[in-house]
Amino acid sequence: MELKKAIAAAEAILFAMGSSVRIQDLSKALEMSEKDTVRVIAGLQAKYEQQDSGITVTQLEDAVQLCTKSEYYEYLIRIASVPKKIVLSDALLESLAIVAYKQPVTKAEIAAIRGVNCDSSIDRLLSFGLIEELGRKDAPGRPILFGTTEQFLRSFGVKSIEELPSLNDQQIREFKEEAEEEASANLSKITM
Amino acid sequence: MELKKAIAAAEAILFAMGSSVRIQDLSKALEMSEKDTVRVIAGLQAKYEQQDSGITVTQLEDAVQLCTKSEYYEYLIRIASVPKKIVLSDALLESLAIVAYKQPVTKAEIAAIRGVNCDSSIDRLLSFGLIEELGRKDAPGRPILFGTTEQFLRSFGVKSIEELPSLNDQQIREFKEEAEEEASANLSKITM
Amino acid sequence: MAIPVKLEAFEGPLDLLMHLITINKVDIYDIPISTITDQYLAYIDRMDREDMNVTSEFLVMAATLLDIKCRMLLPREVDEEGEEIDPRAELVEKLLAYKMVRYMSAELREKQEDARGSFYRTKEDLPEEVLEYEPPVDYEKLIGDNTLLTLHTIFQDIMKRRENKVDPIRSRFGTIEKEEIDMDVKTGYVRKYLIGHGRTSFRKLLERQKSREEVIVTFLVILEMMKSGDISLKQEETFGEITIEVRDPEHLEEELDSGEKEQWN
Repeated sequence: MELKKAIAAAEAILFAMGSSVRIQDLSKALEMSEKDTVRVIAGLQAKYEQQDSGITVTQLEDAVQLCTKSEYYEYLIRIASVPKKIVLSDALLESLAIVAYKQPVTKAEIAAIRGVNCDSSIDRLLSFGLIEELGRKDAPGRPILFGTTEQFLRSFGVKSIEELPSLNDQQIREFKEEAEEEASANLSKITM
Repeated sequence: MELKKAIAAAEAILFAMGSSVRIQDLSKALEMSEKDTVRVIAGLQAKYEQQDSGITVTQLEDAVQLCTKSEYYEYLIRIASVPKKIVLSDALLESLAIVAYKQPVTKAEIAAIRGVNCDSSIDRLLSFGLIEELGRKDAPGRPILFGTTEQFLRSFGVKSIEELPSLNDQQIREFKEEAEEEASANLSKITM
Repeated sequence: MAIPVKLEAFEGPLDLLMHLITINKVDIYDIPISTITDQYLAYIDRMDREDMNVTSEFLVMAATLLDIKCRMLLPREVDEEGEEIDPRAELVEKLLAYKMVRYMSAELREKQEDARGSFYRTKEDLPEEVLEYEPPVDYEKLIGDNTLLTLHTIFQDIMKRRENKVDPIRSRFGTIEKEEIDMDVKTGYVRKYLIGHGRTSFRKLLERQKSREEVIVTFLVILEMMKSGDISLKQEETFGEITIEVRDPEHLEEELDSGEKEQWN
C-alpha cells in the first residue's frame, strides 16, 4: 500500500476508534508489519505538524491515539465540556511518583519510602484510574503490585514510562550533588 | 484570527465534540461571524481533500461533523469487527438435518422433533445461507416454511436434494403417513 | 531552645524532618542529630494527636531519632571492612529517597500542567456500515468434515431418540384424570366423623385419609371449622397430640344437613 494511503487509513482508524489503538492491532488492520506501521504513524504525525492541524497523534507505550493540540484548548473550553482536571494533593502526587518510578511496587514499599501509611492515597489514585493493580508479588502475604495506567500517560503527557526522567545511577549521583546546593529553594517551593 | 489557525481550532473543536456541532456554536467558540465560520469549514474540507485524509467534514443542515471517509471502511471493519466463530455446532447440525429431510418444514415442527426451541439455530442457519424461507404454511398463524438452499447443495457437493442418503423403509413409511396429513397444502404454498 | 517551627501540616515524619533540615540550613549528610531531634520532639509535642495513625508514624520517627542520638554518643560500630558506621547513614538514605520523590512529584505536577490542554476522545465513532458488517461465510470452514452422510446419521439419531421418548405401551393408555378432592364433600365427611366420635385426635382423623391431597384438604377443613367455632383444638406440648373437641354437636348436625342439601341441589 502506498504510504499516503496508509497514513489516511491509519487516520481513519484512529479517528473512528476514538480510544487508543495498539500498534499491533493497527498493523493487522493495515496489513503491514509493525515496523512499517510505526513509519506510517510517524508520517501521520509529520502531516499534522506540517499542516498546522488542530489534532495530533500521541504514542502511549505500545498504542497510539489521536488528541487535540493543547494550543487550541482555549477554543475547546468555550464549547466542549472538557473533563475536569484531577487536582492531586502533595500526598497523592508523592505516592503516584513512587508508583511511576518504582513500578511494579507494593503498598508497603510506597509507605516505607514516604514514611506514612498510603492506603487512602492508593485508593484515590486507583479511583482516578491513574494506577492499577498489576498482579501480586511473590512474597509473604502475596501483596498487590501497582503500576501506572495509560490514563496516567495521557494525564501527564508522557509517551512511555521510559520517558520519565530516569533515575539511573549517573542521575542519582548528580542529584545527590545537586541536593546539597539547590536544596532549600526547590523544597520551599513544594511545601508551600 | 488567521485562517490557518482558525481551521486548526475548528478541527480541534469538531474532533473533541465528536457529534455534530452547530455552525452557530462553532462561530461563537471561534469568535467570528457565521459567514467566516462557513469559510473556515470550507477551508477544513479543502484541506482534507487535498491531503488524502482518512477523515472528512460533513455538513448536515446548519451543523457540521467530522467523520471517516467511506473508502477506508474496509480498514475499520478489520479492526472493529470481532470475527465470529463459524462452525456448525451439534444443535445447528440437528436443525439442518431436519430441514434437509423434512423440507418444507416450520420452526415449530423442527422444535417438536428436536424437543427444544430452535429459534436461534434457525436464525444462524439462515444467516449462513444454508436454509431459506420457502413460503408460508396454510395453517393457523401461517408459519414460515424452511428449506435448504442452493448454497447448501454446493457446500455439501450435491446437485439435488434427491441425493440425500435415503432413510430406511420403516422411516419412509412413517414419513408418508405424516405427509398425507400435512399433504398438499404444504406444496401448493411453495409455488407461490 | 526556641522552636523555629510554625505549626503546619506535614505529610509525614520525613516531610517534617526535611523541613527542619532546610530551615536549620544544615547538610543532609551531616545532620546535627541532637538539635534536630529536640526540634522534632518539640514539634510532635504540640501536634494535634487526634489522628492516631499519623501520630504513631511521627512517634516511630521520634524513636528512631532518639536511637540515633544515643548511638552517636557511643563508640562507633564498624562494618566488615573496618569502616566506622555513621548511625545517621540509614536516615540519610531515607531522606534522600524521600527528597527524590519530592523532586519527582514536582516534575509530574509540571507535566500534568503541560498535558492538560490535550483532549482525547473516549467513545468510538464507527459508521453504521462498519457496525452492521457481516463477514462473508467461509463455507469450507463452516461445513468442515460434515457430509451428507453426517446429516443422515444425525437425522436418524434424532428420529430414534424421538421414538424412545414415547413409551409404546403407556402411550396407548388414555389420560389419567386427576382426582379432585371437593372441599365441601370433605367438610361433610369430617362433620359426620366428629358427630360420631364427639372428641378425637387430629392424628386419628388423618389416618383415614388416603393421599397427601386428602390430608391437606382435611387440615384445611379443620382450620375452617375452628375458625367458625364449631370445634376447639388443644395441644398439650409441641408435636404432641392435637385433640379435636366438638363445641356444639347440635349446630354441627344442622350444618351437616344443610351442607348435604346444598350439594344435592
